[in-house]
Amino acid sequence: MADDAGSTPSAIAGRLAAEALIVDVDGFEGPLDLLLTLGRSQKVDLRKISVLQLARQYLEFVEQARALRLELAADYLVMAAWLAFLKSRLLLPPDPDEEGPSGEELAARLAFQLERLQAMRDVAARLMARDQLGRDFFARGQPETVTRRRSVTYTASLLDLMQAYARTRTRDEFRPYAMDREAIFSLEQALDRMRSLIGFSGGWTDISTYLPEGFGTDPARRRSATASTFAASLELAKEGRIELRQSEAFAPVEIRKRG
Amino acid sequence: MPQVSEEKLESLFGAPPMAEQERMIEAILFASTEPVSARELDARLPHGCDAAEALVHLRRRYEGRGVALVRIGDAYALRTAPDLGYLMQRETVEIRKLSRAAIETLAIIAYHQPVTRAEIEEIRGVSVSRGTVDQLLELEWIRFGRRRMTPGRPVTFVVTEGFLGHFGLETARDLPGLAELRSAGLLDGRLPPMSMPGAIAQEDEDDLPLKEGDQSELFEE
Amino acid sequence: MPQVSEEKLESLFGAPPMAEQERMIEAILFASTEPVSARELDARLPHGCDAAEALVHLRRRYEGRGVALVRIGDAYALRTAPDLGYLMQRETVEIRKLSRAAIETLAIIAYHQPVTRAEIEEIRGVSVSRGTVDQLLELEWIRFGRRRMTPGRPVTFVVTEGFLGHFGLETARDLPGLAELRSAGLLDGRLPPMSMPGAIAQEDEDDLPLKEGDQSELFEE
Repeated sequence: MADDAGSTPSAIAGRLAAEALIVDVDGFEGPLDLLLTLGRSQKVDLRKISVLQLARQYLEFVEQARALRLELAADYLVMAAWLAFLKSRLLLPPDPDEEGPSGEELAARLAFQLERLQAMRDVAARLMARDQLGRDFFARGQPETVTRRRSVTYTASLLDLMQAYARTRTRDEFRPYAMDREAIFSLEQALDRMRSLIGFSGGWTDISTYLPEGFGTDPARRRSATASTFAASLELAKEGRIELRQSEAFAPVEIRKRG
Repeated sequence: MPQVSEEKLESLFGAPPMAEQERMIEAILFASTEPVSARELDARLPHGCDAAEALVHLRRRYEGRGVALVRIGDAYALRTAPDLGYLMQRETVEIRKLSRAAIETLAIIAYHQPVTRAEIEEIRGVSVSRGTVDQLLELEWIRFGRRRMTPGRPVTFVVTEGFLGHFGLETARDLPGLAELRSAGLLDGRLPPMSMPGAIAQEDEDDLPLKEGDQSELFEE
Repeated sequence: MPQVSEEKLESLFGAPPMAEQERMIEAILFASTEPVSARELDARLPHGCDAAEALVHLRRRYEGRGVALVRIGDAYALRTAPDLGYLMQRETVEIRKLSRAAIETLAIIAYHQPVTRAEIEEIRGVSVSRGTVDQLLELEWIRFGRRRMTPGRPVTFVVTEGFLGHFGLETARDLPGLAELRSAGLLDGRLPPMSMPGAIAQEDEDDLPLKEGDQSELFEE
């Protein structure tokens, strides 16, 4: 570390001086800033700045800074390398076969960048010098709050109204339970019916004869009645009140009272 | 800062002109977070100013304006004119569709008016919640009609002029009849989904289904 | 609600007289700390009012007073006259001291907006720390603009109305020295092309977005 090496009073003084400069550089942030600072110390119009002289000054500074605080110098070294390149371009006679920008063009770009940065810095200062809210001019100190009143209005169209009425009337015409019962013969109904009928039958009887009246023709009603009658038969067989038989698959199911 | 030197000049050569004092007070009262007393005004104004007099001028200047200089105790403040208070309210109006329960109730009242609550319940097959009726009353689409001359003397409901206006009707008799509803396809024989048991109670959570025994007296008679 | 019927009356018989509109706007702006947009003014004034015209009258009325009507972007606000700032020590709020980096970054965004972070870094010659941008975002002086239609679609930064209001600017076009900078070619979005010597002061094609390749060659070569 450079810190350990340079502990003589003169080295310390030199390091402090360089650090002061570096801190300053840090304050200005970056190699472009440093260039601008150096350029300003020449007290010349940036547009007329001697890039060559600036490059020399910069390289000297970086050489000095690098010896002490190498870790801070990376960006600055990149700039230094570039400036050295630029310097060589400016010093050497232009090579007609050389591709790329000429030294003058590179110098012009650098001057432009410096000028632009300076301009931004100037307008930033002008901006901050403006009258500012809360410092020079003031907003209302006691604002009267705007109360937001939310009100809800309801709307409906005539069609909505008619549809609603139609809905209530439609509901009347098709009373839900009555309607449903029409097509359905429930298990309870089938059980009731068969319990009361089974006593009247002597021998084996096709269970289809136990279907209630009016449930034999309409397919939907017949399906419902057949299913519940069959289920009721199974229930009665389980209770031990009837016997069930079927000669073969899909043949009629026959029942007979037991005992 | 030029104003500092101005201030110094002022205190050397006397107070600033009254018009200037007036605008100083105006600015202070405007920016202050609370009413400012005359004494404090005097303290804050350049030496030699007369806050009391400037306040008189300022109050006069704001007479009839959107802002007024008011005195609160021995302090002063600028306030918006009281008659413009309504501008300080932002009304946001939200438009919502009427609930199914409300629109059905409204429809039944329109078609059957004057109609009692019990009758509405008969027709809808569910009880009508207080909220539904209140909402329609509040919207001024229904109002109370005459009491029915039956036991208990129940109140009836009728639709209002406001209702007719909203729905673009001259009279309630202009409502299309059942035959027209049917021919418009609104009353087709198709079983509407809400006539399935259970569906009603789900959709109209505020309306309790009636007990079996309560139903359909109206239609069985 | 009386104001509703009043409003209805007004819309029936036309807007209130201009003097009345003026005092309505005065009251609304007076009551608010924040600028009020022309659109909101229109929304809050009774139907048929002309906020724009009333604002012209009101601004004139407040000329030379202790309080001034200022425009901030599309919005309007009443503010104390800047020359009376010295009377307001009590109201002065501590303005957070901005770092040099933050001030420069703010200025670059204001003068170059919309501008990408890479462009800011190119102008300053140093990377922009997150904290700097965060601070400006937090102050609500900058916000994200539209993404640049270049590779990587970088976000851009623009200044806000809050920025304009804080620095007493009507629009970003009123930034000090903007015209000079522009005519000097210093606001060109990019470096002068290498192939054109002496093109620095030239201002052609300045609205072309900066190409990715144009950046930071200086430091990469």
